[in-house]
Amino acid sequence: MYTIRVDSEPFDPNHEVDLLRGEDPAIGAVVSFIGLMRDLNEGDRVDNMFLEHYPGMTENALEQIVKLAFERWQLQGCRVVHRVGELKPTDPIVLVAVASAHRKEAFQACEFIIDYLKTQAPFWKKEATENGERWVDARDSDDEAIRQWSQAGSDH
Amino acid sequence: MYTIRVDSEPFDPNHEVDLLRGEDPAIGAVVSFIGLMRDLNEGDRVDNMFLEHYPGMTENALEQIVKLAFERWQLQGCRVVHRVGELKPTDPIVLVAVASAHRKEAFQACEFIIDYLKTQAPFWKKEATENGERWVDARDSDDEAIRQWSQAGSDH
Amino acid sequence: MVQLRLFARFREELGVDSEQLESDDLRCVEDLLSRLRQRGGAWSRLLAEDQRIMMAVNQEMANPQTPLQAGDEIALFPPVTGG
Amino acid sequence: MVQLRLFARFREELGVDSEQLESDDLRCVEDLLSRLRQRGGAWSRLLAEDQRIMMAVNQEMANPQTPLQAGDEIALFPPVTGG
Repeated sequence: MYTIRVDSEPFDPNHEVDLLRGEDPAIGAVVSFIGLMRDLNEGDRVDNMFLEHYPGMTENALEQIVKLAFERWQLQGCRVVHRVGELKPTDPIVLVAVASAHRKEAFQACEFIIDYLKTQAPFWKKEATENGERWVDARDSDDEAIRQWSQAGSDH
Repeated sequence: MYTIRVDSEPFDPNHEVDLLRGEDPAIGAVVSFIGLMRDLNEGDRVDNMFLEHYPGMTENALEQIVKLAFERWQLQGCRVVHRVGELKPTDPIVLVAVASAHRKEAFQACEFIIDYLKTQAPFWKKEATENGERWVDARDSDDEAIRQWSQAGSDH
Repeated sequence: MVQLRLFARFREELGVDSEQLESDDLRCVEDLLSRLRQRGGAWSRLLAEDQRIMMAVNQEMANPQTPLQAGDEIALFPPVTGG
Repeated sequence: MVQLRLFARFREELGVDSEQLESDDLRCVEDLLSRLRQRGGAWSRLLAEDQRIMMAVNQEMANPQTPLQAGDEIALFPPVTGG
């Protein structure tokens, strides 16, 4: 029903979407989110990035999030892949792909999973910029995104 | 900034997403929706489907919808491809892929475009089922999806 | 003259893909709908007031009050089902 | 004994990846935080009450009231920034 992977090598989001679609003719909608490394953050050029994580806990946290989504919506499949280690601009950081019979479920579950991942999964980004290395700060907007899901019920 | 295509041949959603991503290092988020032909609808097995459209108006309608999305959200790119003609189960019917710096814009714009497409673009599905041919009925839930966008402003 | 185009279930059940119509007394799409309903049979049934009908004038979505003029292309079709 | 693990900015600024600690007087995570703050320096600064600190016990998200027992793995880290 779902696959979760933490990958220290570059991965191909298209391949993951193909695996999710498989040849299951009951799937009517696939929504996918690809998070990509940008070459600019907070106004500084970013040359590369290191993604640290908490092995063991990471996989548990992602699995809990995906299970919540399966409890809340009717889904036919889900794949989450998160990159760790050294990344360069345009590299995929994360893929969340969700399959369902209908589109609304797929959209909501996909956004729910990435919103929770952003605040609940133990990953930390360190950027190498033109002005030196720095840890990326958490965003308040990510905390707000989570609150919407707990206030609004499944129709948010 | 955007590409719209009506295609009488099968198309590859992955290829469209790759073209959208290009090598632009300013893109941080790509959200894509793939609508796929299911082999079951309203309880009947569906063997194949014919998608009729209104050539000329179709492209205009899709372009208007995509332009509305660009007015409403900060987007870096968008590709919409819709299949017409004979389809078989598991074939992609439609792809909507949106690129932005941040994920919320990309999710909202992608869902907005497919919601509007569903009620405003002149396509009609005819299914060949085990019980004969039939035109697919419009869904009330698609009309409701549209109303949400006009009520809720850009934060829906 | 205006051109009428029909799509999907309307095209099939009425057996008409397109036709040219006199436009002298057609101020708006509603006038055209009234005239077509007077043909009776499938026309009056499919285009009845309680039916869901979508319409376009010159390939833009329209409504019964949309004005018409000579040379317009008017399309009538059931609710769309793409995507 | 419990095991303390530190990640990201905490690990770098404190210069500690993990350490074993006596657990006799640790009823909950807050007790551990208090003890670590008493070390002063970067410990008291990074773990001050007004700082945003995330914590996990046995690889599940926790809070200062989460109870502890011998053998637990406690992790302290700044707000996460993946995705």
